[in-house]
Amino acid sequence: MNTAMLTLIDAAKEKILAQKEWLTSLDAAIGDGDHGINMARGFEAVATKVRTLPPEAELPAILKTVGMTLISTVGGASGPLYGTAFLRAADQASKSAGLPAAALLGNILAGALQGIKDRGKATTGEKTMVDALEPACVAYDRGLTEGKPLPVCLEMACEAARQGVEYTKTIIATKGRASYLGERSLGHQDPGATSLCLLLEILSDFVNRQEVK
Amino acid sequence: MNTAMLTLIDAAKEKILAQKEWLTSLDAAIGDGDHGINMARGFEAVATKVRTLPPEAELPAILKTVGMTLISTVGGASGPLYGTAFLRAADQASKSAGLPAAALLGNILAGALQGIKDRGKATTGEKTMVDALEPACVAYDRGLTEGKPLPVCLEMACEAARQGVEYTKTIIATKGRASYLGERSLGHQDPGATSLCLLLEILSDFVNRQEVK
Amino acid sequence: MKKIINVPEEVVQDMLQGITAAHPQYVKQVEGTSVLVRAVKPENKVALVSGGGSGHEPAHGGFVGKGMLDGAVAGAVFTSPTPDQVYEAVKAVDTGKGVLLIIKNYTGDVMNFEMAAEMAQADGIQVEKVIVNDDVAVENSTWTIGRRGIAGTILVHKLTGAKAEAGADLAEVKRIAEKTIANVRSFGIALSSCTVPAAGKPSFTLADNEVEVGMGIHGEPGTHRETLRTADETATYLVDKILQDMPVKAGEEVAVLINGLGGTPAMELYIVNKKVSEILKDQGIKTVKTYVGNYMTSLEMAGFSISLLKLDSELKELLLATADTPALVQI
Amino acid sequence: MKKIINVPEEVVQDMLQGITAAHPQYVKQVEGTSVLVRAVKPENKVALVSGGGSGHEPAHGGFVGKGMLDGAVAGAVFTSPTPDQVYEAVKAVDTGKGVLLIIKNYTGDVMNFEMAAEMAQADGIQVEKVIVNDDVAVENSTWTIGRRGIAGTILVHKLTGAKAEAGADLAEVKRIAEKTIANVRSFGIALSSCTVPAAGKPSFTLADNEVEVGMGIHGEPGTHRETLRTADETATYLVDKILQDMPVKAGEEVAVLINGLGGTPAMELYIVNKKVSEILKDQGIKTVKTYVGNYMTSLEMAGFSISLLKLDSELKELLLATADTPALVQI
Ligand SMILES: Nc1ncnc2c1ncn2[C@@H]1O[C@H](COP(=O)(O)OP(=O)(O)O)[C@@H](O)[C@H]1O
Ligand SMILES: Nc1ncnc2c1ncn2[C@@H]1O[C@H](COP(=O)(O)OP(=O)(O)O)[C@@H](O)[C@H]1O
Ligand SMILES: [Mg+2]
Ligand SMILES: [Mg+2]
Ligand SMILES: [Mg+2]
Ligand SMILES: [Mg+2]
Repeated sequence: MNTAMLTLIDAAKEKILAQKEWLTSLDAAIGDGDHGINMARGFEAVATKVRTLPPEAELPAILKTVGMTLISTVGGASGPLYGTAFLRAADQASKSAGLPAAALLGNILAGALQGIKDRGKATTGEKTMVDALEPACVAYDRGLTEGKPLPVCLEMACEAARQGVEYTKTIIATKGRASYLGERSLGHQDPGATSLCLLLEILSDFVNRQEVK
Repeated sequence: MNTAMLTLIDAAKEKILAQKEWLTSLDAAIGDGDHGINMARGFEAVATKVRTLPPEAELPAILKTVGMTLISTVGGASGPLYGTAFLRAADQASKSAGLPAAALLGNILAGALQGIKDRGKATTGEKTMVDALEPACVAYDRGLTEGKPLPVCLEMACEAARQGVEYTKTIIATKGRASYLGERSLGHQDPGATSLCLLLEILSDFVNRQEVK
Repeated sequence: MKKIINVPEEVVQDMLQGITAAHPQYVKQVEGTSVLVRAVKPENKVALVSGGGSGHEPAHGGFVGKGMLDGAVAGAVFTSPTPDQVYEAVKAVDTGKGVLLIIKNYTGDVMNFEMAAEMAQADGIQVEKVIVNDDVAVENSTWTIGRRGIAGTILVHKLTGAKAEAGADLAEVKRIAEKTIANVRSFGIALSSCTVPAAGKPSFTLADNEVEVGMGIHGEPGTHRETLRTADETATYLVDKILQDMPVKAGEEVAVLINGLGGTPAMELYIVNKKVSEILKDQGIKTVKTYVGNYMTSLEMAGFSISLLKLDSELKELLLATADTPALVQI
Repeated sequence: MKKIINVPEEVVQDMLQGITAAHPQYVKQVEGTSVLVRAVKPENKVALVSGGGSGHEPAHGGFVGKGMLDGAVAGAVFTSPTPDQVYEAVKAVDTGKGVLLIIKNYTGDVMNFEMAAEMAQADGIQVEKVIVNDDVAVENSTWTIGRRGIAGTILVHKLTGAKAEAGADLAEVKRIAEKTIANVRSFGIALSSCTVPAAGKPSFTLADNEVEVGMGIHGEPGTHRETLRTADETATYLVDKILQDMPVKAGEEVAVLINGLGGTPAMELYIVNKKVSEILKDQGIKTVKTYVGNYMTSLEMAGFSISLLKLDSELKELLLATADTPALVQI
């Protein structure tokens, strides 16, 4: 497949592997201590799987492969959530074929968010990955409306996601395994929001590097 | 029952209780770490049980009660061994009625030794209580032959028993649980020989105190 | 990490092969999956599928067999299985009379099993699901995602399996599952942590004399920590909490499950049962059957849970029906 | 010491009451003793009595029931029971056809059971005894007191119990016991110590990655200590040692018991079984039946043993006969 996309996917895998222990320790504090392990298993499989795609594979097919692979290898809560996010992103990519890149990415992110919300029946303020992705989408769209170029929109999204992760420290979990903790979940950042923020940052780095070339 | 005998039995119980942990730790090194616990359980039961005997109970009956109580409360290897020793001691006490005290005690000790050897099918040099009691009996009898008074005979017996305990450090166990260790049992003293030596010392102390009165 | 394993990545597959090698008369593995199904597929009966993360052995593969499950799906250790695996299980066990999924109430399990149900339904397989939520530890979580599913799940397998074995249709089998779930409550404590092989270090630590009350079966924190009390005090506390949540009147009947978490010896479980049986007797509650042992474990965690299942005559009959599985045989 | 108990002095009685409360359809306690016997005394059959120190649960009380034992005697933790208790058991189970004592080869057990036999014989009860010595760990101890009896004892209970249940006379039942003993070998390793309640501290300590090879079931030292190896390597080592001691030819049949010592999760036992089954298969040895689980434990000790029982058609039939006891039900 497309070597740029391969670079992006490998970068995501490397990042997740590098942060595996950290993500796991965040999950150990308020969940069951496997988020990093789950994500690492998934992204290692993704990096292998996409290499089997034909060179001419386009974005929707690639995103769908990522989604299916995550669904079939991650397990736990994050598997269906991230998997659905990528499947919905694939739908949007296909529907938005022909749009300029910045608008296309906006639709992809929105599709991913809606996928997570549908699958997890979660909304913001429940201490989940939604608390990173929803503000990121809002910020991205604001950038778009303001006519900012793609890299800037993405940087705004990342900043919002980081703030979202910080915000998860201040709230009590009401979805996912951390919800069993009640008030004891306060003060801890959500592992899923954290991994989501990492992925956005990788994407932003990648886009910046592409622009530079 | 006879208050002197009660004093002796209580002294034995106190001594065993005081040395419970030590005996257990000796057994932990080469056996299963329960000898002190077993002996303590037995002698606590003995001290209770003998109080139910009638005041006129005589030595054979008392020894038999001790033996039966040890058999039914100690368990493990030491229960049948000490129990049989006291039962055989009771036989000898009854057969030797009328003999002078020193000769009587000689027969009692010999009966106890034979009981242990019969029950345990052990001989000297196998790293068991026999290695304390057999030399003690020999020494006692030598004292008797040399016309020594009872306390001296007993003191000689104790000294021989102590040497017997030391000797058990230098040999490999071929009977009891320590035999599984093979050469690894070298350097450790046998717990059963040790408890036997303690009991002889209590008896010797007691006799000395009686003589002083 | 001191474990008798080969490599952490392969514990689940090694284990599944060890199970099928040990019990070929009961179970076989669906090739290329982490699914165990009955060695001989029954004909014309509603099929039951359960599963979850591994590390809870003998749950769930040990309960595949006559009178209990038809298929069990094993995820990575403490991680719910993926939808494709559950889907494989559903396809393998369906006899045309439909499949009931018995899911423990964890977000991950629920989502993965739901996705599998959608996949199977798209193939035209009738799939229903029930969600077990017996853990009374997290009292006030009902307004969030509800209680967790723990050891009571085994009793759901037992009774629902008996109903399916008796030839009931999918709706009836589901009704029994829901009725059992409505009548089962569990509560446990942990005395020590466990180590997930892939993590390599204990999930948490407890002080020398400290216990976690209401610990989840994946090492999720419970309600609070306290100093270990006597077996009698602990049993009394746990049974009280269960009965507060699900009152059982004098004269009513129950089944009891004293479930070891993996590292607690049978001796201690029986000591707990002594008190539990006394409490129930004192309250005039009749114990119809008691299970004591390791049924739903958390690897080598020390601790246990108590489950009570309130019975009526219908549930009682299903409880006492025969079962023949690797981990539970009942004549 | 972190245990779910009341007081150390009462663990055995508390446990026995917990067992009878859990399994009243199977067992009852002989009043005033530490003896469990079948709830309903069978008529006109040779009776089997076994026992030993407590702490090995479910052995031995868990194996009292149809097709296995008639009585089990529980000593203090890890301490063989006293003769009067064994004598009570013999008196309680004798139906007039005689009693077989199944004794594990420990000096204490042998002496206490022998004294009980003498007491019962003095009453005119026919008593025979067999001594189980399946542990190949201590190779060169045959010239002293011989091998220890460990998990293989469960298989002796199983096969001998089946023979007695079938109505054989005392001599025949004893012959089967001796034949089983002659054909069963076991070997195990320990990964951690355990704590005897009355002692209050661990019986021994092992370093973080160290195992004791050939550990006895009461914490007696084994042959040596070494660094923990993989499950495959460990299984290979243990099976090799067993087969060196008791060669089994290609084409011959065996039963396998992977016995957990109490603190090792089922997952690891099954991982061991995967390799054991492969080794046997590679050598052309046919595995007729495999048991995996906690049968003969050492409190919460982590570790396991492997037992192999070489079968001929007579032993095979007895192995596969039905059994119905609290800890082993076989249809
Ligand atoms: N209902 C939900 N909606 C959205 N995100 C959720 C939901 N439940 C859990 N999550 C996310 O999943 C993360 C946990 O993922 P992971 O640890 O891999 O799964 P599990 O909880 O099954 O072990 C949480 O940190 C949270 O961000
Ligand atoms: N055959 C035997 N003959 C004599 N003494 C023995 C024999 N076997 C064991 N002993 C003694 O018993 C002691 C162990 O007693 P104890 O620890 O109470 O029993 P167990 O070995 O059953 O745990 C040993 O130290 C040894 O002195
Ligand atoms: Mg998690
Ligand atoms: Mg001992
Ligand atoms: Mg998880
Ligand atoms: Mg002992």
